[in-house]
Amino acid sequence: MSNAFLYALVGVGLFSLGFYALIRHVHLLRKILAINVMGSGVFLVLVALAKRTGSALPDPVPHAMVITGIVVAVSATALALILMLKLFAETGQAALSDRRKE
Amino acid sequence: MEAMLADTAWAVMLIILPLAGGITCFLWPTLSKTLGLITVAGVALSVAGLGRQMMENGVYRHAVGGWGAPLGIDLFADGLSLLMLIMTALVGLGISFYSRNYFKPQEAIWFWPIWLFLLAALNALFLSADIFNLYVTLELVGLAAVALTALTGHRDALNGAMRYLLAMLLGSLAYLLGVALLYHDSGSVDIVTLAEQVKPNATVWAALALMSAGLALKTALFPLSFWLPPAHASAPAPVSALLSALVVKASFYILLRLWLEIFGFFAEGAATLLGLLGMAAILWGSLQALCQTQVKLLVAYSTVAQIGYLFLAFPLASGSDSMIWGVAVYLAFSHALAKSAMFLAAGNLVRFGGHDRIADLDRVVQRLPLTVSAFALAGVSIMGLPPSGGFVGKWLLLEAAMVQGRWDLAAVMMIGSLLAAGYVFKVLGYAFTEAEVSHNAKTVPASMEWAALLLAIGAILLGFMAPEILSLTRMTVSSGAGGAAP
Amino acid sequence: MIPSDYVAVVLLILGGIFFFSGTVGLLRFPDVYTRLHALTKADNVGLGLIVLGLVVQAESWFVVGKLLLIWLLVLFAGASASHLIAKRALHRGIRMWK
Amino acid sequence: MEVITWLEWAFDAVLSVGLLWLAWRALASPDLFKAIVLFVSFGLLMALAWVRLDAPDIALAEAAIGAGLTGALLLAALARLRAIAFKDTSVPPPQFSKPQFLHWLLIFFLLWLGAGLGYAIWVLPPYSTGLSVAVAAHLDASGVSNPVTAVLLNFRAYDTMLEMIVLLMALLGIWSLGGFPPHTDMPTGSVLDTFSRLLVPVFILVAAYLLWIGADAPGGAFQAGSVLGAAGVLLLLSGWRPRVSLTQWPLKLALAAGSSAFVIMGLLTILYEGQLLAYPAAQAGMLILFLESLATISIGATLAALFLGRSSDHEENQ
Repeated sequence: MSNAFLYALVGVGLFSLGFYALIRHVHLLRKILAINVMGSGVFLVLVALAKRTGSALPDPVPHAMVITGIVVAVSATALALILMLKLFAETGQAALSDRRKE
Repeated sequence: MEAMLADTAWAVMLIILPLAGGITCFLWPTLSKTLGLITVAGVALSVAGLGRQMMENGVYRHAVGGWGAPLGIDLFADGLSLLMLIMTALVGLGISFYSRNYFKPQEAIWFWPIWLFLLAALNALFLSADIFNLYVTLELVGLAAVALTALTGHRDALNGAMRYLLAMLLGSLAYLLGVALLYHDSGSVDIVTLAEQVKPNATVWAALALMSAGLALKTALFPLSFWLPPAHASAPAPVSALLSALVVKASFYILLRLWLEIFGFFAEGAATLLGLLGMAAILWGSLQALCQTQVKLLVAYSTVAQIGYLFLAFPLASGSDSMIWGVAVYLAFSHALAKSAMFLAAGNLVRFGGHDRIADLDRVVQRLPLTVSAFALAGVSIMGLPPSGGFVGKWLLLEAAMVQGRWDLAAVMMIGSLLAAGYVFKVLGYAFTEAEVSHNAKTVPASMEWAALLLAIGAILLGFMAPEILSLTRMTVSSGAGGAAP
Repeated sequence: MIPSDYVAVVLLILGGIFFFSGTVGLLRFPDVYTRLHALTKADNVGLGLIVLGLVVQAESWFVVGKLLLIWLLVLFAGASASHLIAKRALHRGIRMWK
Repeated sequence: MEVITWLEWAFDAVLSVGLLWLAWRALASPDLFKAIVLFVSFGLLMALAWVRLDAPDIALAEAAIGAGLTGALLLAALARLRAIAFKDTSVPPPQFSKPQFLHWLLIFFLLWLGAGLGYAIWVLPPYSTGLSVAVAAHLDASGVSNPVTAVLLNFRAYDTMLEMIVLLMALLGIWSLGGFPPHTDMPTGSVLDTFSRLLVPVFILVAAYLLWIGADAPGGAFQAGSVLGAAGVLLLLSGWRPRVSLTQWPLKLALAAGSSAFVIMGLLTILYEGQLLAYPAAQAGMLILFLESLATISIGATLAALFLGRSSDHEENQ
């Protein structure tokens, strides 16, 4: 039963790891990977703590939430990838440019 | 006929209608223009129907799927959400009327389905009483906003949209982690049940911090507003009007709803922090707007400043009763009308002169009288000059600040209005002068000019109808049925 | 522990050994072709033994059928995937180690 | 049985360390291709973690969508990135954007954030049933016996309706940007053709099985849809392109099938039952199966179209 807290802490670890990589990396593909890792971390927290029902069956509501979350994550990733590719085709580098074209 | 009208579930129509419209526009792109406008008009009628229904029997509650609160999802509409729905419908009508002529054909076939899905998501968000459902609607609003921002495909639009998407996803994940902690602490995701069961312990404080940070990032509160100006300035005009007027208010509304129902009772410290950030946003946003050289960027930074005003409601509300939340929603409503008029007017200037550099506005007053007067009227409301809606909202905030002895808030509000006057007159000043380089101007369709003007007039009229609207906001759960009939 | 459990444990351990040898092959072999060889050979036999170990414990024939289908699909996918990787490696000019 | 629990603890510990290490390696590896491959294996380990947490539904979805399809999208994007760039494949090592002292500030903030969240989780009560009691109480009235499908398709069907719109929205966003730049299709050998020709029927069979079993055991619309999507991706990878006539009406109908089914169901239930998405108790099972089958077709078509990237009418007006 108590491996719920172990996996929940792993989820928090993944969230922080992804947060770090999102801020630090310049290449957009790495930022998209970081967002996916953060998402997996949050889902891990959601489902791990659902195992604390004491009975064999865990709480099904977080499971439904995570399935919805996974599909939202793949939609957002697909949109982010297309934006990265179009940005790369326009500016020649897959990174956010800070200077505004005056 | 009367009975049938009274009991139809108008709130559900508000969600189903734009979804059905969006799907039909996706399937038959050729008739998306007319269908889009008809759907938005239908949504406006449904809001009117819901408003009338709520006038009679007070707060509206609907258990989706018939399962009831903790298990199923509830739709819930009180005075605050009704006001937000009216705001969405009015601004939506103006923007749809404007967009009929703004977009090129191959852009229009994508604009209408995405815009209708965004409208459905906004209505669903303002009606939802379930924090995970709010996450799904927030995600839908965010994805639609990003897709619309990048519609033109220019370099800056893609850059702004990418930065906006990453900021939006980070905010949503922080919010979702907060939902996870709240759910596992009190066993429910329904706002009403949470309000009863939540006690201030470590988990709830962590959830409060995460959700507030995520929503503040999505509302572009000052330090986290790095993504807003490039995204709003580089998007097509009706889209930037949508973003500044509606999308940014959606996450603010969720923060307000969470604070009003769950966190407000024990989070004074966090409220003062939000107030401080709000003050910083007003000053920084206004100063940045003052030194901009392009109209759309100036208006985008003005959004950052005006959002600061909305966040001043948090420290004030924790002191007195919940009337302040009504004032915050009223201020959001007036800002939405004024800011969308400003962005549409800026769109007309860009369409007319091919650029939006303030210095090169070439005698725009004589050649585009309606657009410049729309910009001026909207500026009146942004600045907060009397009779406009902005004035009434800021005056009530000022009054509450003085009653509670918060002179710092009052001072910042005054300075903010002064700076707002500064950047609005900066644009208007150049509108009268003649630019050195005169360029061949393109004609702007009358419907686009009238759309901007009508929204600006709406912002002014809001000031005259202040008593009814403010009494509407008092129709909350506590005031019971029919408390609001004027 | 009824006799079928003993058979299952033996089969599972044997399968584990094959997987272990496949991994050692992956780490020790010098170039991509030999590693592919090690992986597909060892892991498929390892998986076969594990599936047999589970089949012995399965309650209904339906579950047995599904387990064998899993093994068949992995065999099929493993073979095709390693062929494609090897072809792609040759196409990109990665020389064999000798 | 002391050995078993000790063995389980060892497995959980190894899996946790493996997850964190793989995620860190995937995010920090210098070569992008290696990063994506590590990310896909991280997705597979996540599927293992879901199995350990008694969440077979999520394990299915994670393996098919989280690791499989997201990995395919990332690899396709990387290939297109290099096709546009024609630069050599070695991407510059991950240069860090911010100056050095900010680096340590960020690390300190993250450690503080991680510790705070860890403590917030640690103080949670060891036992809390959450909504599982309420779900179990209403399970027989929901028309299905798999609790997760009951929550997804009946108790919180409203979330799933918005979910289908999110998928359609992502596709609209991609098509509105003109789709992915053209990807140079590699000459596919005979092995891949026979592989996909044999495997796609099995995929469709498995998808139908998952859809049908979803009412009583782990499975359901999302898992079946992702298997269908995987079949579509496999076909697209092996060079098959839908005939132009197929990409007009049939594709759009398939894409909008799931969401329009939910919207029409919403309208009908409002008219007859007075509550949005409240199925009449007797036909709940049948209605859920109907909704799920249309959702499966829609999810499969959308995931495959996300991978293809280009919209059909985009080609005409190019």
